[in-house]
Amino acid sequence: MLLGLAGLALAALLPAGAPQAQGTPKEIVIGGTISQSGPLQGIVAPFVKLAKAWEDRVNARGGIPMKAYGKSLPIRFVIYDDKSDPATTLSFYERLATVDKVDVFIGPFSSGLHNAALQASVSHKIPFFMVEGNDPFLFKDPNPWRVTGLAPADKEQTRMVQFLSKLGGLKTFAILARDNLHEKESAKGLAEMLSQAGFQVVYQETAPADTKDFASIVLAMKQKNPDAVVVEALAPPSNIQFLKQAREQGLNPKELFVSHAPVPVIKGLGPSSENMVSMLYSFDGDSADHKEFQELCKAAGFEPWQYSEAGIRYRAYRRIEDALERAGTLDKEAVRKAMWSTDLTLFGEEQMKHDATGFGTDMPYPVQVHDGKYVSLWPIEKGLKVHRFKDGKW
Amino acid sequence: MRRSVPVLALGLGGVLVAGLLALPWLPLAGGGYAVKVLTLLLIYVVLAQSYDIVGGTMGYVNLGHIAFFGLGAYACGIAFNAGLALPGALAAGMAVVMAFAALISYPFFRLRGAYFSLAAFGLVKLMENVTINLRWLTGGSNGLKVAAADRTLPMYYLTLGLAAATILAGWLVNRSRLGLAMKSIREDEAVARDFGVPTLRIKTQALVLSACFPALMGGLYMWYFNFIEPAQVYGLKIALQPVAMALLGGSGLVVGPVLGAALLYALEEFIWTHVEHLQGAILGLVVVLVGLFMPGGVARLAPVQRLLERIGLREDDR
Amino acid sequence: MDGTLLLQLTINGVLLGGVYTLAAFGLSLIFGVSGVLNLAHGEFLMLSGFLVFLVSDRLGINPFVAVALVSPLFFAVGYAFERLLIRPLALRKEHVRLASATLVTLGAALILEDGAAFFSLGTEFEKSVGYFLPTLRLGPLVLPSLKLVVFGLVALLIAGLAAFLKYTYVGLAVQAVTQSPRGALLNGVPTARIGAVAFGIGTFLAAAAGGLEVIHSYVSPLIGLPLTLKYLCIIVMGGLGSFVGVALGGILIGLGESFVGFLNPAWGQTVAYLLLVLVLLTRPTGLLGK
Amino acid sequence: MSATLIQARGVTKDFSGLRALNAVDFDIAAGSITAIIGPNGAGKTTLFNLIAGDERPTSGTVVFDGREIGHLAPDEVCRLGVARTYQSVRPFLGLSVWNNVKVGWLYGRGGRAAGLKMEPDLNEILRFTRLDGIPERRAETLTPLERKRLELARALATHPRALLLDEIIAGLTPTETGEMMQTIRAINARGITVLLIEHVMKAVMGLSHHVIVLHHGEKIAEGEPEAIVRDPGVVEAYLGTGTQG
Repeated sequence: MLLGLAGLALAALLPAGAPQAQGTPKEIVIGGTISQSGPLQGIVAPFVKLAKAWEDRVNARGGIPMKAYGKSLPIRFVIYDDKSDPATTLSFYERLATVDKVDVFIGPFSSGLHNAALQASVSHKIPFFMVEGNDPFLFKDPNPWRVTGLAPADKEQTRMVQFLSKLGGLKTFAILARDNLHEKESAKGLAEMLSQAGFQVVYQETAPADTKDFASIVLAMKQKNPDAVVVEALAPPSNIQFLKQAREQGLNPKELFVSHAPVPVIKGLGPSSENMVSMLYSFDGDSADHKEFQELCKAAGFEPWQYSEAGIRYRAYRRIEDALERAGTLDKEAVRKAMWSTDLTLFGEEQMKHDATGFGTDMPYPVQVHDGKYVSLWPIEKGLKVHRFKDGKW
Repeated sequence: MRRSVPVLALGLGGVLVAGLLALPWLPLAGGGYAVKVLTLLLIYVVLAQSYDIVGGTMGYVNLGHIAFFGLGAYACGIAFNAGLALPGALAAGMAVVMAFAALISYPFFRLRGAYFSLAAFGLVKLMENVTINLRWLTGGSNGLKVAAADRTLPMYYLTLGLAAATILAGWLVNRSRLGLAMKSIREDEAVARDFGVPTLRIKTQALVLSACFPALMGGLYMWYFNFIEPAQVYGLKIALQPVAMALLGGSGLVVGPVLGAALLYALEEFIWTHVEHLQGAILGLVVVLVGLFMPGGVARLAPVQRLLERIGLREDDR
Repeated sequence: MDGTLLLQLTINGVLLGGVYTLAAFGLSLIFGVSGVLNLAHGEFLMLSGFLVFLVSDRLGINPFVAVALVSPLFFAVGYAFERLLIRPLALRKEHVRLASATLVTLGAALILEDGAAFFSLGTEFEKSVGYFLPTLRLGPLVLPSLKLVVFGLVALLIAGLAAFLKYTYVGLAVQAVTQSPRGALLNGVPTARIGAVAFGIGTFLAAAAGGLEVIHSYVSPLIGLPLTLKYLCIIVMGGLGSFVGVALGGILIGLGESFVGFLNPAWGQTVAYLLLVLVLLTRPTGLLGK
Repeated sequence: MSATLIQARGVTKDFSGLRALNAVDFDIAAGSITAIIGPNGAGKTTLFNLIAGDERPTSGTVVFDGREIGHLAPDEVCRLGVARTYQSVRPFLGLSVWNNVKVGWLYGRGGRAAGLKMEPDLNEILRFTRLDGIPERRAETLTPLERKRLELARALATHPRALLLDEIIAGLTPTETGEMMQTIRAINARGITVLLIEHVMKAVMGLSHHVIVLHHGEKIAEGEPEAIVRDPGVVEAYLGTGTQG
């Protein structure tokens, strides 16, 4: 009975859907959700500021030039909190399409949310940039509107493997990943690449997402006595727990590789984090893009290395801007085509493209903790000089 | 006092009726977003209303109600992937859940009060973990996927229908012989037993009945989103939401859960679209205040009671 | 598996159980005295860990000192919590009371969680102090030192609480109320104040656990509810009003997780809830419950 | 009234070592009013609980109308025709007077009074217990006396063959006592066997055909009321406990 009341209450939340004024648009609206509550907030919540920083930056230089309208248009981000919940995500992307009338979608975090969000792009034919979704299953259903900048999950660690095969001195690997769609995929790929590169994977296990005590896993790993221990994409907090107990239980590998180790992990290990290898979506360099990325993070209020995904976001913004500029119009089909045909060089050396499925080329770079800060192990030649083995010292 | 409200009452009554009549036509008005939002709201109506059969009428605070939703979603999804059509898959899911409910009712209803609530709450986590670990069947942490399609409209109407059915069921139960037995159990289980009420049988019937609606809802949810993960359908927050809604609206009254779902959801939607930060905290504050000052829920507040009386929705929960 | 490994797994399990027990104690005390499922218990644990981290990380104070400084404050927090939010529900009918208490504590949990998350924005979301005690070794065996400390603390607490309940007026009152609130009231026990005191002590214990948690593990705004649930399992398993039962439940779960976790990590996290259901099937009042 | 309706043989009940009832035997004649008296803690209420199925005898048998009921669940016993009231009244506080009684009628009757229509029958019962006119009131709004009547009505609605009244007269004013005694006689006149636990001797003497005396869980005497009050053992028990306090 009172459904009606609620219906009206909600309907009241919607601005009167006046038909969009024809002719030249006033601005470019880019819409998406960023989890500011729920389990994912720890990883992505700060990126709301990053988006705003990018918006200011682009508009400061007059917006994005649009041939079709003979002028540059300012951009505007519309961002909601999806509560890390697919149902909420679904309705918010619908809102973005129908109420906020976005020109381009920028995706949420995680595959589960992407799957829900993508529906809006199909039903409303709006170009969808999957900023952080690179799991194969997202590309099962036909949808010409979606594209990601990232390489497929199972290729994520390509650069790490390249580095390790140059490094030498390591033979056996133990890999632990959290039981979660993306991280399992990524770990699987790493294991394959490692064995192709001639290494030996002596232990591979997935830990339940809510594991609070790793002592038993550490013990099992210890029995295999591997040269290198890889904690693959085992995001905080799980890896903090694992590492603390590895130290306690006396698991002392020659090389320790924690693929996702932002500040909390380094703090949690204290001095013991010295010489821990990790991955970042950025590397030291002095190209204009490096500088811009630095400044962008500053504006967002954190150091570039504090959130490894910040680099992914930066690339996404650059790809979207590039696509819009080449399209030169807000016509959805044109923007879509432009997105698929990206061919952009970033950081002086990165060739950004897309394959036929919609996967991109972005991959993280190896880094290592020296005195509580990350130093880049890239390019490889430089990295080999900088790199130190952990040699079981915590 | 009664004299002072008729205008307002009639007015609001009219609005309610209008809103109710408007529901089926809403999609034609083309509010894509409104349809999606209302679908979610209706999902909560189904969950809160069916929770209240056991939680409100019988007085067993079942913190594990969502387990039926999750199990229904998975059972239906698996059946759907096995090639059954939606009706068949839904039926299969419902059968599984009802069997499950009947099965657990024996051990769980040996527990009283807080103990029962606790064990039921624990059940949710147990279900989640088991679902994750039975990879071969459920896809584990990879989640369960069914063929995608735009099912917005059918989902909306099916959910609307199911919500109506759930409300009707609640209404019938509260008036039925079974309902009276459930109320007597709520008031004093031992005495009810002394006066011939076969308490265990009644409790089992109540649980199974309250389980079939979330089961169907879960099935539809799975079919609509075409992808679910264990944490999504067995989450602790989702588990508590219907309980909070029922209590906010007025547990034990049929209008209660509906009212509660509508209010809490509208509030949530408003906060999340208009407030920058601390949305969860605001929501929490509201929940606390309700628990403190409205033990009977909104529907039992005197003015609301008068209002309901005017529009003929006042119920007798004596 | 060989003997050393078995022994190691047992040690780890028992010590882990100790960690669980510490906070579960507080919840059991609260549950026993006020009959309230305090869904916010884990949030207090989280909050205390949060503060301990800030004090030790920002002010550079030794984390153990920080725990000693922070956790006593939570006695007041718990006391106030009971006075403001729980006692007003005391006179309601049982099922209504259970429901309202669920709402109130759930709401409080939401507020604390979201508040903590808000204040973490832009800084570490997961908080963990990089502080280690030297690892003790017994031949091939490893004795996780910090957990050992916690375990000792728990042992002391059990002894202390037992003495407290036996010999002090408040303690006896607490027991009386746990047995039968009405009876206690009739015998002139100020049940209201006792309730508040119990909440105070219980919350203090949670805070202590939180402080240690942030040292040997981590604390994030989201750990509250899941932990509360686990502790609830433990006290229901152990049986209400029985502190030894709580310890037993905790250690049982610790051992279960240790061994199952070794044989098959996937099922490690399921043990607690399986055990709960098993125990309740066989003993509806818990292991040592009356 | 010769046939035996309830028969107890060697009924013993222990509570964790404490013996509440010890090898109690008795026969309750169908259609009689029997009073069970004895000092506090004599085991009277325990005896009721055993008959009503709320507790199970540690040993011994309770037979109702030729059927052993010691092991039956309370709801089964009720459906066989045993209804009770409680020493401290326990109506369904949240429910209306009408629904309180309706529960008994719907679930407690077993096959009895099959021909009756519910509405008129319940109305008759409410009139009989002087609760007519307030069927809509919530039980929690009733006075103590009304609550006692409500319990009686709820029991009568099950159309019991035996009615167990646990101190239903205690705490009533003289006039109320008089009314209640009439009511009980009227109930008995309908052929319902009545067992009552009472301390009020006036009621015991005035109502009962037969008296059973319990003391420390043992039956120390039984017989005609007049005979009982003259029984030295009984007097000793009462005075004895009286002096002990």
